[in-house]
Amino acid sequence: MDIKSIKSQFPIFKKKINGNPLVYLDSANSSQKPKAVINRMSHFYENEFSNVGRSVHTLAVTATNRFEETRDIIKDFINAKYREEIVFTKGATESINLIANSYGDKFMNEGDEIILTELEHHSNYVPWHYLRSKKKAVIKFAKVNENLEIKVDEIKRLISNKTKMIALTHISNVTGGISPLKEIIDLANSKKIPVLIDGTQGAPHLKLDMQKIGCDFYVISCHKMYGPNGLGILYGKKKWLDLLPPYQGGGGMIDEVKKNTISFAETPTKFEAGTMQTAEVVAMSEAIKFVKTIGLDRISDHENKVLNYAIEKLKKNNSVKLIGNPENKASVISFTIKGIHPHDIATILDEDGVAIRAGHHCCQILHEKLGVPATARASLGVYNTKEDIDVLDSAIKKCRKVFNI
Amino acid sequence: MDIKSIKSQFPIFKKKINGNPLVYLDSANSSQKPKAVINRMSHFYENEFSNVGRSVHTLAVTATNRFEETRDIIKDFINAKYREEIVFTKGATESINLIANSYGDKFMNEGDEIILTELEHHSNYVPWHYLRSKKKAVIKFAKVNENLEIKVDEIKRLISNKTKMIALTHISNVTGGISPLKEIIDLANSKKIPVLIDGTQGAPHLKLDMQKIGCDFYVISCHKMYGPNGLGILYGKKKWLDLLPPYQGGGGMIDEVKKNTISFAETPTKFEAGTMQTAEVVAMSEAIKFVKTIGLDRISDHENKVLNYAIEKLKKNNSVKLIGNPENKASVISFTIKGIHPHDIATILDEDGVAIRAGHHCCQILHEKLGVPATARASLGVYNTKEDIDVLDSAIKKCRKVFNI
Amino acid sequence: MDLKELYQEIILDHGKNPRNKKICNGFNKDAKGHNPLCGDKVHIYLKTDQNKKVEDISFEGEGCAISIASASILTEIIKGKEHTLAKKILEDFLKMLKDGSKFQLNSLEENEKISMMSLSGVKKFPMRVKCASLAWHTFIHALEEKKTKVNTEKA
Amino acid sequence: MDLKELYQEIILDHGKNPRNKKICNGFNKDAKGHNPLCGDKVHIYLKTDQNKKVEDISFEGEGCAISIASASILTEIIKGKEHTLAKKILEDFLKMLKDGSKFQLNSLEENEKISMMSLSGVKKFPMRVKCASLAWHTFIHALEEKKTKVNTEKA
Ligand SMILES: Cc1ncc(COP(=O)(O)O)c(C=O)c1O
Ligand SMILES: Cc1ncc(COP(=O)(O)O)c(C=O)c1O
Repeated sequence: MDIKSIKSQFPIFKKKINGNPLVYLDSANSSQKPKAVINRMSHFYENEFSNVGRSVHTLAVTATNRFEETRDIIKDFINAKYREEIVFTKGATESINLIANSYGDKFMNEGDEIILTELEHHSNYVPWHYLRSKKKAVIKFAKVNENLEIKVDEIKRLISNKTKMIALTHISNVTGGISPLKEIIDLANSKKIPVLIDGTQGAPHLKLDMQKIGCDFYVISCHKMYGPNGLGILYGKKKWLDLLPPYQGGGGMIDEVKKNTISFAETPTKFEAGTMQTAEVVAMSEAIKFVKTIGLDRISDHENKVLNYAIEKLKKNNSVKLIGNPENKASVISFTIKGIHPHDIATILDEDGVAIRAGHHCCQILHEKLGVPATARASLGVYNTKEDIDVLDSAIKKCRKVFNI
Repeated sequence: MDIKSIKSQFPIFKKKINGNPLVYLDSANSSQKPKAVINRMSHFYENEFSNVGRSVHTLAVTATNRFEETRDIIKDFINAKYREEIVFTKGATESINLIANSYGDKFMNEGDEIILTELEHHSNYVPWHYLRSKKKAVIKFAKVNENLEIKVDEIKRLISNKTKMIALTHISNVTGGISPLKEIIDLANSKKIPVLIDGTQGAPHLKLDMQKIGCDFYVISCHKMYGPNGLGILYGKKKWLDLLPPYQGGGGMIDEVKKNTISFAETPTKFEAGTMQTAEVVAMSEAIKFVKTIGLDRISDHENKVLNYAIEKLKKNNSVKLIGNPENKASVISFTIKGIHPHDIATILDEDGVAIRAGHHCCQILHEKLGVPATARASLGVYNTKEDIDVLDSAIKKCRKVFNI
Repeated sequence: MDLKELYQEIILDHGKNPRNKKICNGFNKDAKGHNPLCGDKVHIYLKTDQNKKVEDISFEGEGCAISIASASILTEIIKGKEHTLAKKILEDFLKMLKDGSKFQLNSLEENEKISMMSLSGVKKFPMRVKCASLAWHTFIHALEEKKTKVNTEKA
Repeated sequence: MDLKELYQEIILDHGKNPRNKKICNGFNKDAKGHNPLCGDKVHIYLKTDQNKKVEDISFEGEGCAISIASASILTEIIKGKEHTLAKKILEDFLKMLKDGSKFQLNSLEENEKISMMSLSGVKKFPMRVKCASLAWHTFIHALEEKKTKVNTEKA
């Protein structure tokens, strides 16, 4: 695979950071954007801009068509069964809030249980926490094992006849561990418990097939998969979306509005209140084209090679401790260095143009378990190479020099 | 004012629609974007892109600074007292949902009353309708008078000691009528009733001063004021935002997360869950610069001239009926033509490159009152001229020819 | 010119003077349709004969010239037709709106074909296709006694 | 080179061997500070003498070298100072972080000035300013017995 030519499609890599080429290892936070995505957005604003779905003039027609075509493109991309299963949201966070609210209001009662895992991002915990408070529900956290993996047996142990939802991440944004979705979803299906997959880290790295995965809900943040900011995708099985009440109220999602009663549109429209992010949606079609042109299999392959190279390299460095050792793993490595706080590591690496993230990565539950308030995290995108890892490695070595240890 | 040179800053006006120059009279739906806004967004993605607030590397620092600077720019623009009073949302719709939820949860009880008006957009009704259902609250609709105006006396008539919220539009998106905010807010303040102003149509056309207006909440959609899609601004008095619980849950809005309890950040952070629309926020600073450079007073002036010209012109056309006759009016005219449905009008006008909107404009309550299911609406932006109105007028005359009436 | 194709004489005539715009006597099936974006509404009434033939059909509603004309033409064409034929006509009609194809059905009379073809100009106006199809979707809902309301949202 | 300015010997020393990192005996005021974005935490304990002088001061916490060093230096400098002077030192310190200005205060001893100046390298690292200021904001909360927790979110 010609990474050089792929990388050259991302304008930002022309930039120097503190005099050095940018080594961007923060894609789990947000990925960089290829020229085609950026240009699609400008082109749309310059030539085609209009609000969608509400006017009959030419610009509005074009915009609406582009918008709805993107829904089809996404349906195909994740192999959903119906286009109505694709809802546009603001991001993964909003998607999970939507389901926690809408599903929670309709189907959860006092004492009902939600199963999460210790790996979850705050976005896949706080919304359920609200539900817990509102409905006096119970949250059970599936524990990670010593490799920081979630195993199906642990989920099984927690399931009771009160379990009304299992929500877990596809790929951990701290360990990179890939959850055993198939086993967990088969188990849940056999007990008729709906499953929400937080696919924020999954979608950019693994080929998706909703009909095979069989989950009830899957959430995606477009900005982490080479797409624009401020846009998310909620996949939901049609039978659910048909049943669920709308979330936000506003223009475009109604059927009929009277002073005493309001009736709502069908899915997906009933979940898309207010003016949508038309330009972002349209540009997202280019992000998907970008990914499809390379192929997710090849992206995974390439990223895995770089990931394994990084693991080998960092393992050789005695002062570095890798966080977690999951068997199935993708795109993310978190680590600590003895005697140097992750924040200081990030600052020192930045001097060499290496962008990583330091902190709890919105996973305080996991960090509490690990007994550290923060870790350093390097995460990959399709544009990363083994050379990037070499720069990372020597920058890490520099940390000890700066700290005289 | 040199409208030609202002107009030339909008790339879309180079476009031909059905062979004709674009006469864009749908700005109340969404405004077109100046080059500076579009370029700022591309520039950001190409040179500065990173997620905000979460990493310490150089790109993240720059992005965070640009993001927070925009908050300051908006604070100044609307003359809010504190920067913490500016919350970024997805749009006006989300902003109103946020307040209806957050304020409603904390302060509304069974039997409490919300005063809306018959002019409200669905976005300023449906969220309160949810609250009505959830809390068994009561919604009272202030009636418009024969000119389709809202008068303070009507609000006064509806206020009771159960009134817990007055929510009304600054400018009607159907009649263009400007609400008497000062009188209504003074009255409400004297009774300690909070007021939410739906400023979606106000912000693009009227100079704003939150400290003078004195409302408790004011909501803005950036895409209607020359800014990007998918971004909204919620202004809330600090004393309220400090008191209100967060809305969506997720990353970035927490203080501390444990398995049993979660504490939240301060305002505005607690209301900004998940990855924000960084590029859009940054580009919004250019939209405000654009507006400020011309000056809102001059924009109002210019738009009023074009508006009055349009009213005079259309009044001369016997088959045209103008909707509403408010004394204070800005930027919007709705009308019907005897014997021709608004949808057909819009299609015929589109042939001449004239983009208007036909429908109920998300105001079914008002349209039910008017006894028509739909109206045609022409709405103005700073780029519109009297010549645009001439084209509109002759296109309207063509409608009767096409229909042989 | 496309506008002339869209607003043909027949359409304008049906739009101004819709046929069968009433509640027909003794109807035994009905359905409502709605386009929430523009407010077009239609209510179709059917009197069917032991589920074999549409004995009578009428409509009420409000909307643009296209939607009213389409409903009016629908009632004229469908009245007296067998169910199976009615469904075939519907399919052909929707196909025409979508890709501009001609009618396959030979069993229609020439003047019936002409009035249906008069709606074919709509295909060049994508946002108006729903106006033309609303009554037809609603008709099939009535015939097959589907419970849901027809709602031509965004899709 | 900027990194050397940021991680000066003094900082590294205070970071590795923080002074007064304990709960001081007989403290009568305290406050907690937290930076939710990176997890830095600090808890300041004060023993004040009839609201006039800081008799003893200590801290507990976890965080990066900058935040620990800053807390450690804070305790060294503030111990024994009058309240009014302590507040002046705080103001001067925050000003230095913000715009790199020098200390105005002549009442500080040379070695005190040196250790405070050692934190001035932070101004070139905007994201790290909060690390350096957290303990100081928390100290003033403790001193003035403000009820809210210090939280250095985004702002
Ligand atoms: C008066 C008014 N309020 C609210 C809205 C909703 O704004 P948005 O769709 O951007 O959320 C609109 C525009 O659609 C409007 O005109
Ligand atoms: C695993 C995981 N879930 C959810 C989110 C939230 O995504 P967003 O902030 O785009 O809503 C993130 C990223 O921040 C994540 O890594």
